[in-house]
Parts: sequence; C-alpha cells; structure tokens
Amino acid sequence: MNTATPEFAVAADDAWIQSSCSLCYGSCSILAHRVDGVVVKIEGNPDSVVGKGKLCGKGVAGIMTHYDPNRLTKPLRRTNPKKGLGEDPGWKEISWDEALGEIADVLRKVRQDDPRKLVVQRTTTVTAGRTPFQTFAAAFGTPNFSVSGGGQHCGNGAHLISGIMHASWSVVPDFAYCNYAIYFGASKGHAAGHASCSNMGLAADARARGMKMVVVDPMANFAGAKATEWVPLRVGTDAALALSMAHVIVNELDMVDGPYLQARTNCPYLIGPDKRYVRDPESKKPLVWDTVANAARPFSEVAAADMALEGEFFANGFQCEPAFAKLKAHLLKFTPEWAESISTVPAKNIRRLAKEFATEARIGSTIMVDGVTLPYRPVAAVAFRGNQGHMNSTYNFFAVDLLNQLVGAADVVGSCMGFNPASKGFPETGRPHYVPTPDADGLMVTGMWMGYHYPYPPSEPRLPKNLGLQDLFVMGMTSPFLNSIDQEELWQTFEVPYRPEVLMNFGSNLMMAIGNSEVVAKSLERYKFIFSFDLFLTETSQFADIVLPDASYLQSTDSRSNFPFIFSLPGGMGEWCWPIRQEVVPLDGEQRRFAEVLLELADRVGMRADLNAAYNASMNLQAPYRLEGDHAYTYPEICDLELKGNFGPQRGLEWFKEHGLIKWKKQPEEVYWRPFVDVRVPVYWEFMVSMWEKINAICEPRGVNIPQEYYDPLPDFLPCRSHQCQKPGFDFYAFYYRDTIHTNSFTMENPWLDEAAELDPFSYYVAIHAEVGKKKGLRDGQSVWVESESGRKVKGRIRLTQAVHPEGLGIAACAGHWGKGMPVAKGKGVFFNELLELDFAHVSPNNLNLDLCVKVRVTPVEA
Amino acid sequence: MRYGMVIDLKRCIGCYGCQLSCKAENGTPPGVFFARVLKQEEGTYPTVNMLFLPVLCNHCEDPACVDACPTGASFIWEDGIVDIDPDKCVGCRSCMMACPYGNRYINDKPQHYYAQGQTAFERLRTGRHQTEVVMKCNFCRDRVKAGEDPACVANCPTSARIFGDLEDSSSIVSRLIKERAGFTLHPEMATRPCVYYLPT
Amino acid sequence: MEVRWDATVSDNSFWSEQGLAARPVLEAPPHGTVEVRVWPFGILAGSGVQRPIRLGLSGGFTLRDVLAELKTRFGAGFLEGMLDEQGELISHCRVFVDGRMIESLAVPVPSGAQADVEIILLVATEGG
Amino acid sequence: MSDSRAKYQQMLIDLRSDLRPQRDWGEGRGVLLVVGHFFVGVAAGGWLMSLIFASHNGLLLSYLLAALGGVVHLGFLGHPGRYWRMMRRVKTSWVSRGFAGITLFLVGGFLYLVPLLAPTGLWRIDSVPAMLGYGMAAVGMVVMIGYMGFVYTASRAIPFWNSPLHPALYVGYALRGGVAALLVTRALEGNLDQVNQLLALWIGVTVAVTLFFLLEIYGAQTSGNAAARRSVHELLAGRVSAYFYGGILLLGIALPAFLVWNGMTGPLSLGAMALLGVASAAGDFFMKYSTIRAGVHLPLLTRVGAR
Repeated sequence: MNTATPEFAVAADDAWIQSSCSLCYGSCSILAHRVDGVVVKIEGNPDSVVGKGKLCGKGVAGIMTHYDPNRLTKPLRRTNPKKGLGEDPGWKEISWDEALGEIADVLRKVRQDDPRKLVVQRTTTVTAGRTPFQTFAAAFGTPNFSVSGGGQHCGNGAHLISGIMHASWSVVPDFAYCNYAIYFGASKGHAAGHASCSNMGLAADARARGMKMVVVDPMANFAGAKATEWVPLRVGTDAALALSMAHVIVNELDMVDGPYLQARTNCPYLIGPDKRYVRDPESKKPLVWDTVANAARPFSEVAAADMALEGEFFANGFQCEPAFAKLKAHLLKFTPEWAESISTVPAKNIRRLAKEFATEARIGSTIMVDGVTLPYRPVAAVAFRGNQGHMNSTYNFFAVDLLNQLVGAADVVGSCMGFNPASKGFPETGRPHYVPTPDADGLMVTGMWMGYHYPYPPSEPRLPKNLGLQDLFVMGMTSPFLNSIDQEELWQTFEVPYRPEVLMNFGSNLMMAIGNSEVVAKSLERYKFIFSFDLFLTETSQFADIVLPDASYLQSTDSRSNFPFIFSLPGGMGEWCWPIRQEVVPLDGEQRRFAEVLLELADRVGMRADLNAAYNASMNLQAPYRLEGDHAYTYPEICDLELKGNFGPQRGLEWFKEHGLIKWKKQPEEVYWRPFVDVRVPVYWEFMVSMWEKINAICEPRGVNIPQEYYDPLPDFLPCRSHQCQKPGFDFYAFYYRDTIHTNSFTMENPWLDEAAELDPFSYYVAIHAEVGKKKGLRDGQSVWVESESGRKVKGRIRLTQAVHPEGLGIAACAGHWGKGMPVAKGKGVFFNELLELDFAHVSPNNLNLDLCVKVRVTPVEA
Repeated sequence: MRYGMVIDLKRCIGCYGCQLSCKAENGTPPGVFFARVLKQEEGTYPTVNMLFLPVLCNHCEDPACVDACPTGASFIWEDGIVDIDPDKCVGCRSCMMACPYGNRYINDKPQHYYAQGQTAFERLRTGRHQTEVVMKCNFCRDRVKAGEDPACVANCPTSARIFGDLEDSSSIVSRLIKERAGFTLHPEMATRPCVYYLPT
Repeated sequence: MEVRWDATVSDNSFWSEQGLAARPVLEAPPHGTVEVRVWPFGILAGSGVQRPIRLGLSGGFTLRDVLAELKTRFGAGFLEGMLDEQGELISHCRVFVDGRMIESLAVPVPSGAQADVEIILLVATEGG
Repeated sequence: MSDSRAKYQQMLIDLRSDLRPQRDWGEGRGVLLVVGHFFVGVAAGGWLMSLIFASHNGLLLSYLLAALGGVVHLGFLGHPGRYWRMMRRVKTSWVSRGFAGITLFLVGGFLYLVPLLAPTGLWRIDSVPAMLGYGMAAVGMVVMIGYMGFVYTASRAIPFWNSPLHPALYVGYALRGGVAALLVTRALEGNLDQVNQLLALWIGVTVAVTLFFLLEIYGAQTSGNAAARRSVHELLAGRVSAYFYGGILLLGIALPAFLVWNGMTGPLSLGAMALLGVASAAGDFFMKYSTIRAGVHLPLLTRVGAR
C-alpha cells in the first residue's frame, strides 16, 4: 500500500476503500486509495479470494480510465437524423429530465405495442451490469437480450458445453493438484478472463510445482509461451487432434476409466438403431445392459459396476449397443495419420500426447484432501475461445472434453473442473445454495447459470420468437443475427412476427465487437431509436439518438460486482468469497449510475411493480428481503436487501461497505462434489438427434438446410469455411486472439495500457511466420493489407515471428478504433473483426457461433 | 543489509502487471518506465520459447551510474538501494550512458497522457516529480521503509517477484538464487546487480 | 470391470441434508376456498389482463391447479413460455407463492384466506 | 505538443527495439553537448598549438572557444543552475574531471591571458598569478584534451563508445582541431609563417586520427557485440551515414587534404588556409556528432538468450 508516501502524511482525506475492479469481467477485488478526493492508487485486495490481492496491468491502470478527460459528463442528443458510418450525429447537450422523458415516451409506446421490439444489449466487461439490465428486460417483457459481440468474444460452445459437462461457466485445470494440462486455444491463468488474476497465481504455482503444460494453439504467446510443449496446429482443427487422441486412448491404449464411465456418464445407456436411447416401455428410463442379470434394465435399477460398456444386445425389440461401444467404433476413423493431414500435428506426437495424458491420469487412484478421500485424476484437457470460435464450435469443445471424460478426469481432484458448480452457501444462512441435480434420464442439470435457461436439458426448438433465433437453434446462447446482413431474410423465413425498433445499449461497442463494420452499421441504422449508456462516445454510440453519461466503476455501488460463484471465483479449494463494489469518489458533472437510471426509467415507464418482481426473481430475494408491490426502492436499498437476504440481517450494505466482502471456507465435498452427487454427464449426446429433427422440421420446409452432421450425438471434425477456400494467393488462416493487456475494444482508450501495448512486439501487429513472410518478400514492421476472400480488408504492420503456425496469421484484441470519442484508441492496432462476414453461412448451424477464422491474403501497402 | 530482487522467469507470464502497478505507484510520466517487460522469442519453429523478461533498475553493488554521476545525485543508500536525489541532478544524463541496463529515464519536461492536460491523478502523482532530471526505480523505497514490498512485487499476480535481503543467507531471495541458479544480466559489466533472475 | 466409482469414497451424505433457509417447506393443503391472486409480470402482463387476476380455488390444490384455472380462463396462449413440452415449469419462468420461490408445479398452495402467486419470465439466454 | 508527441512515439519505438538507439546526447538539445565538446576540444588543442607556435591570437581564440564551450555545455544541462555541483565526483566521474579541467583552464587562462594581451594591466606576465595561470591552464588543457574520450569509454551502456581507442581518438581530434584553429587564426592574421610545418602537422595528426577511427570501426564491427555492430551500420549505412560521408570524409578529410596538397605544392591563399581550418574542424564536429548519434544501447536480452 502506498501509505508510506510522505506527501500523503498531511492529507485530510486519506482512505483505502474496498471495492471491485471493472476493467474486465473478472471483477477482481480492489483497494482504492483516495487522498484528498483523488484516487492515487488501485491495488488488489489481499483479503479477497477474487484476485488474491493481485491485479493485472489493466486493473492497476483503471485510474486512467476513470480520469479520462474524454469521458462523457452530460446527456447528449443527436441533431442529425441521418445515421450511418461517417455521419456526424451533431451532438447537443440536454438535461437528464429531457433525456429520460424522451426515452420513457419511446419505451412506453413500444411496450404497449409489443415489448419484444426492445433489444437490450450490454457489454460483457462490466459483470455488474448483467443483473440490472437483464432484470429490466424481463420486467419490460422482451426476450431480446444480448451481450456485446454475440458470442464472438468468448463462445457459445465453451460456456454451454462447460455447463452440460461440468455444470459451470468455464473449465480450468484443478491447478493445485493437476500434473498434466493440455490447453486447446485457451489462456486460463495466462491472460484475461474469468478469475483471471487468481488463475494467473494458481497456474504459476502449478508450473513451479512441476505441472506439465501442453498448449495446442496456432500461436505461442501467453499460454503458449509458458508451455512445456507448444503444439502448433492449423487454425480450427482442434477437434481432429482431440478426437485422434481419444481414438488412441480408447482403441490403441485401452486406458479408459471404466468404472467412471459406468457410474457417472451415459456410456452404458443402450443406443438403438435410431441413435436414441432404448427406453424402458413403462418408466421411460434409458436402459442399460445388466451383466449380472444378463438383461436390459433401467439405468436406475442397476449397480454401475454391472452395466455393460461394450457388446451387442437385444433389448425392447431393438438391436442395440451401449453408447460407449458406439463411441469406440465412431473413434476408429480418427487415426493419428488422418489427424496429421488435417491438423499438421505429426502422428507420432499425437500418439505420444495421448499416452502421456492417459498415463498421467492415474486411473483408479485416490487422494485425501482435508481429511476426505477423493478420486484423483491429475490431468486436464481444457479449451476456450480459440478452440470453439469456429463453424465446428460444438464439437471442437466437446471433443476436447471427451479426453477428460474417458479417463475420469472431470470435477475430481487434479482434473478438469468447472468453477464452483456446487455451493452449500454461507453457513449461517445456507445461501446461495446450489448443486447439480439429475434429470429424469439421470443426466446432470447445472445448479447455477448465468442465463435463466440452463444448458441442459436443451429447450424445445420452436418457430422462433427471439430475434436471435436462439429459441430455434437451442444450442446457441448469443446470436449474430441481431446484426447479420441476412437478418431480415431470416426473420421472414421464420415468420418472426415483429421487428426490433428500439435498442437500449449499455457500454457495448458493437460496431467493433462482432463483425465487419459495414454490416453492423446497417443493422444499427434500422433501429428507430437507440439510447446508450456510455463512458465515452464509441463508434457505436455514433448511431444513438440519446447518449447517457455513465458512472465509472469507481463511482458505483453494487451488491454483486461478480456472479455467484461459477463465473469469476477461482475453482479448487480455498474460500468462498462475495465481494461488493462501492463508490470511491463522487460523480463528475452530470454522470449517473446505470442501475439508478434504470430504476427511474422503470418509474417513468410505469413498470416498477414488474421490475420489483423481476429483481425478486433474478436475485432470488426471499421474504422478508424481497421487493414489495410497486414501491420505489433505490438501488442501494435493493443491494441492501440482497445482501441481508444472503448473509443475515446484520450484514446489509453498510456492513459490506465497511468490510468489503464476506468469505468462508470451501469444503472438499463442495469443490470435489462429483462423488457425492449422483449425476451423469452425456458422453453420447442423444438429445441432438431429436433436436435436429425438430429444427429441421421447421427449417426444411422453409428452404433452410441444416446439415445433420452438426447434430450427431458423437463429436466429429467439421471443417470451417476457410478450410474450403481454394482461391489462389489466399494462403493464411487469419485468427484473432485475446491480448493480456486489453479487454475487448474498451481498454484501448487507456493511455497506460496503450503504451504497454505499443511496447509489446505483438499487440498492435499482424503476426505471421518469419520464413513464410520472408518468402513472400515481407519485412518485419512493413505495412500490409490483410484481405479476405470476399474483399474485406484491414491495414496492419507485419511482425515476423517463429511463434506462429506457418499457415496462421494472428491479430490481437479488438483494436483499430476510428472514432473521435476515444482519441487514445484511435488508429491503434488492427481491426480484425472487419474481416468477418456476418451471415447464416458463417455461423455454426448448431450453436450459432460465428466462425472467427478467415482465409486471407497479405499484400504490401503501396507507398 | 542489501536489498535485492529475484524474478522467477518460470512464473512470469508477461502480463505487464509490474509495469503498470509501478506506473500507478510512482506516477511516472509518459515514456518513463521504472519497470518494464521485454519479450523475446528463442528458437525456431516449432520449438519456440517466448521469453518474458521484466526489467528494472538492478541496484548494482558497483553501479556504473553512480560512478558516472558528476554531482553525487546518484548514490547508494546504506541498505543498498541505488537512488537519485533530484535536487542534485543537473540533467547531464551521463548515468544513462553508463547504466548497461537502460533503466534510467530523463523527465525532460512536464508531460501528461491525455491531450487535454494532466488528470487529477497526474497533478498529484506525476506533478511531484522534478523535470529535467534523471529518474529511475528506487525499489519503492518509501514502501520498503514502511515494511512493505515494492509495488511491482506486491502486485505480481504470479508472485514471480520476490524482494528481500541478499546479505542474509537465510532470506528467501538468497535461498532462491542459490537453489535455482539465479543469474544477473550482463555480469561481464562487473556492476554486480542485485536483481537476479531464475531460469525458465 | 473393476468395481469402483467410487467405492473408495464414502458418501458422507453432505448433499443430502436440506439447505438451511434455502428450502422452505410449505405447509399442508388447507380446507375451504382460498382467494388466489395471480400477478403476472413482465411479458405475461402484456396479455391485456388486469393485475391481479383473482381466482377462487378450494381444498388442497397445487400450483398446477392454479395454472390449469388460468388456462381455462385465458386460453393456452397465456401459459406459453411458462411450461415446457412435458407441462413443467421452464427454468426461466419464476413463480413465487406468498413470496417464496417455487421450483415445481406440484407444490401445494398454502392455506389461509388468500394466496399471492407472482409469475415472471426471465431472459433465457446470455453469453459473456 | 505535437513535437513532444513525436518524441514520445519515437521513445516507444526505441524501447520496443532490441537495439535501442541512444538519443539523449546528440538529438534535440543534446546537440549542444556535441557542440560544447567540439568547442572544448578545439580550444584545448588550439591552446597547445598556440603555445607551441607562440600565437597570442590563437591563445585568445582558444580561450574564447573554451568559454563558449563551457557555456554551451551548460545550455545542454537540465539544471544549469546546479553546475557548481558537477565537480563533486572527480574521483569516479569523467564528467566531473572534465568540468574541473575546464574550470581550471578558464581561471588559469584568464590569469595568463590578461597580462599577455594587456601588458599594462593589473598583473604582469612574469608575476606569480600569471605563472600560476599558465600552469593551471596547462593542466586544464591536458584534462580537456584527455577527458572527453574517457567520458564515452566509461559509458558502458553504449558498446560502440567503449573502445579503448576512443580516448586516443579524442586526443587526436583535439590536436587536429588545434592545428585547424591555428590555421584559421593565422589566416585571419594574414600570417603565413611556419605554414608548411602546420600543414605537415595537420597531415600527421590526420593520418593518426583516421587510422584510429578505422581501427575503432573495425574493432566494433568484429567485437561480436550486436549493439556495436549496429552502431557501425548506423555510421556507414544507417541514420547518420550522411554525416559520415559528407561531414567526415568529404568536408573533414577530402577537402582539407586537397587544400593541403595545393599548399604543399604551391602557394596557399589566406582564404584557402582559413577554409582548410574551418573544413577540418567541421569534419571533426561531424565525426563527434555522428559517432555520438550512432550510439546504440547494450541489449538486455542477448545474455538471457544465450543461456
């Protein structure tokens, strides 16, 4: 703490305030040092589990974002009715009363007409924005809620499948015990993201302890830089490699954890010729083959050890096989030789990696943690955004997790695990309490989720009523169709009965966040009215009718700066921790806090009772700490109720303002809940069969082709569109990766971070392989055009490097701002998303994830 | 007593946390970095290592900068910290030419990050630095005197930086240097740096 | 196949205990007529109904009965988005009975002269 | 604003490069340091030559150049008002020593020059103050001739300057500058006495200096140090090569050599003699300027990379 600074000794106001960071969604706990009303330092809060007293470069640099003179201080109204790229809105300062009056008029009308015409969109950066905006949307009555980027920044595949298989938002190695981790396009512990600072520490401890880390990635920056072994591969071919490893483990080595597969997966479930479970005619429960009774019986009536994993049987009138047998046969085609031809990873390396992984898993072993004996599988295969940001989004992620499942390395000691999927709650109140539960088929339903629909069981595909079509493509979470070029065509095809008219935007810079700016601009121009809560004027707020000056995180209070506890609390043993955010300094000018503005808007629209009810539901507020009727609670009052409801009447907002957070010890049964909770995870995704049939039944009559191979119950390698590009000269797979020093497009405006990125050899450059570049006559530092097959192009400077796959072209972060509202960011780095097409053809027909790799060519910029 | 630092290159992930926390602690002006992170790739594809090398003033036992300084502005405290007395510095920059580690900077005129001028933070924290003098890391000596670690050490998310007494053979820094073959940068310069690195 | 999974680990019934305040137990069904006031919020409120909807139900009824009554009064469309194909509550439909969150339609609506049933649909999906 | 912006951008580019050019001496106001060094070098050499060739005007010119050099030096400093502190570290700092030398020279030179140039003044040329001044100036002169090379050699951050030849080179350049100063003085006086000795001296010193310079460049190029090699590259084909070819070779050697050849083979006009001196001195300036600006910092990463 910089308390020692001599000149502070005489300050009248000298306080350290416990709060939460908001430079990324990690929301690490901070201590903000305020001297005479000025924030002079931000440090990690050593008392907290979230960040553990440390901060990344972004976190400590938050001061400069807060004090940015380019921040908005007054509501603005556009005077130029024409919207478009390059149109000057002609901003005019207006009063809050005028601004909210006009917005409320618009909202009231649209709510009366059809509330679904309101689209609510928020940035992912501010986790605390999630509940207020989602709650407002629910109260208003619109299902059209979207996070910025439509899955582009993280991934529909990663989150949904982490939910299906590990009951949490993401997966990490159990760093404290893991001995061998394979990362597929993930950087957990080496850069930004969920529990980022905590994970950095945990991963470093693991490396120091000797954990071997294999990093499968087209580029060796961040995680790759710290790898014991870097495995470069052709962009987007992760599934080929992972499936081949699975093949080696199952068919060549036979090193699977049979008892685990029997007891905790659907591997023993009998599969009929129609690819579905063979069910008991009476109970409708899936059947397994009981090797003792030598008969097919409902899974719930057979001891796991007696369930057959292999063999052909006749049950309920069908020839059938256990799911595991299906998987085993399915894997046969993924030989290492085949995988080498797809991924460029040598076959002998694939065999070696598979063997190392299966051997290190120590199948069958146990370990004692805090006095409790637990299964011990110290290996983890983890994936994240890079892996699943492709057409093959679902299978790329599923295939990697299959490795964990085969050796039983799922949510046990040392294995691949979800972040805190089971919590018994604060000991005095038992809240928040959640734990995965089995559905009727015995499969796992997560106990806590960010969206209010859980990842499993999937909802029924229907003729869509959501603008993003996620209610048709039910494996999708966020959707690119709110902005795609073919959105109107899709809405007509699927008879969506209304069109979006009003956009409520919270801090999202969508123009840069999802795809090429031309198409996004068109989608924004179609709105009749846009209002936006912003810190700065972004490229997106240029399309707004009214811009509202938001408070910074150092000026805000939130009872949940984070999401409990599957989002940014580190996994593994340790402590549970619920930190809050509180204001460190007052508002400047006429800035206001978004959560409070939303309450006033609800009053002006006349929907306070709905909002109260929605808050009760979204925060799980129970009597006597629930919101009653249409009483006009202030936001701090709502925060107070939530905290008291969770932690007892004596621990309201005032208590938390003083203490900053509350924490209590995790128990081994919570962290390693798997042996204690009788749920199975699907290794065979039977639900995909009927899902495709239902989706296809809606799509086919409307002329929309949904390839069935995207809905097979077992994972496959399906190429990206870029893999099919034959155009001569287009010989690089361009991909985007997250920079440790930047969060989306937001931090580009922070001059300290900009400065650090300027010093970095890669942040603002286009990385290509040195020899390939030289062969093309390209020089390090040279300005080039990177051009997609369809002619979209961005300018950037070349960085020749050995640390990238020869066919890869890596671009960091969400850079390349062009607007005047963020002058530090303007012109910095490379705008990768400009290369991306935004249409149905470029998204996964399974989970709507936009493909992030593009085949490009590189040409020098003419002098 | 001789303060020193150990930087574990196996732990460091090049997150720039040290560089930025130093900036926040010391309010250094644009282009001035008491702590920095360098990146260098080693090897050829596919056996490539990306090395993250955090650098700062090495607080040498035989500092070239102190020898080169004509005014005595650069000096060594009794605890081994090499420091600059800004009141004595004439701004000749001889020390910058002498330091083999490139970790000295001239604060040549009042500077600020935003075109609009100094922020409230910069007025308070950057404004206190004298201009036209050379500046550098002093291991956050005010913090150290108060019993805290330097800001970069306290903040490092991977605990890659450890601070302590090199003369005390039982200190963690001394032990780590011994056990893990800690090395210094440019030993041939005979400056005897007090910042050690542990190999990756 | 070796018998395990995980026989080496004793299930200490850690998760079988009830959560403390998190799982309120609702009382036994009452006798006589209860006035049930149904408060639809959010998109459900937009169906042109007057809030609250007053229903008179008698003798030991569950939430399922309440919804059946609503279906009778306002048609199947009213329940759209609340129930799944099996006729169970979808996870993003939240129902409170007298201020307590209900997880299953099978729970009995408590006794007393009056019961308040609040229903709201939350937003189903979320990335990030 | 835009100027400091450009400087900032350059700073970031430099910090990003493995071989970071030094810009503190020689760029912007840093050019004053080179000018100061140049004047002081010529002054010291000129004083020596003037003593040898008994030129009062030469002594005066040298003195004025030294004073000017001192002032220009101060102009380079961030805090010239603190100049008095600069003699505090003569035990270790060559800058301190140089500063002491210049101070000694200026005081001593004053004591010696006043009675020499104004015999009716306060003290006589054979008085103790004048004798003392002569001695002080002589010692100061020796320091001034010698110290500058060591300032660079002691700059361990810049391998190109670390050559042990650097001090010898600077001594040579001081002498060459002295000859040049005297040539100009004589030309202004219209005095062609001993011109052939001066030209011969110029040739001798120039040959020595050129040899040292070539040796230094060769040494840097073959030292195995990447920074030193980059400096050579900057000098011969990089950022400062124009000064090398135009300033050092053409202006400092070729043109004066042509004039010397003319002078040795025939009569030398006063104008040519002045031009010879000025061109030779200007060449020396560019030599200093370009070698200073060619300085490249020792890279930090090479050692780790080698491990």
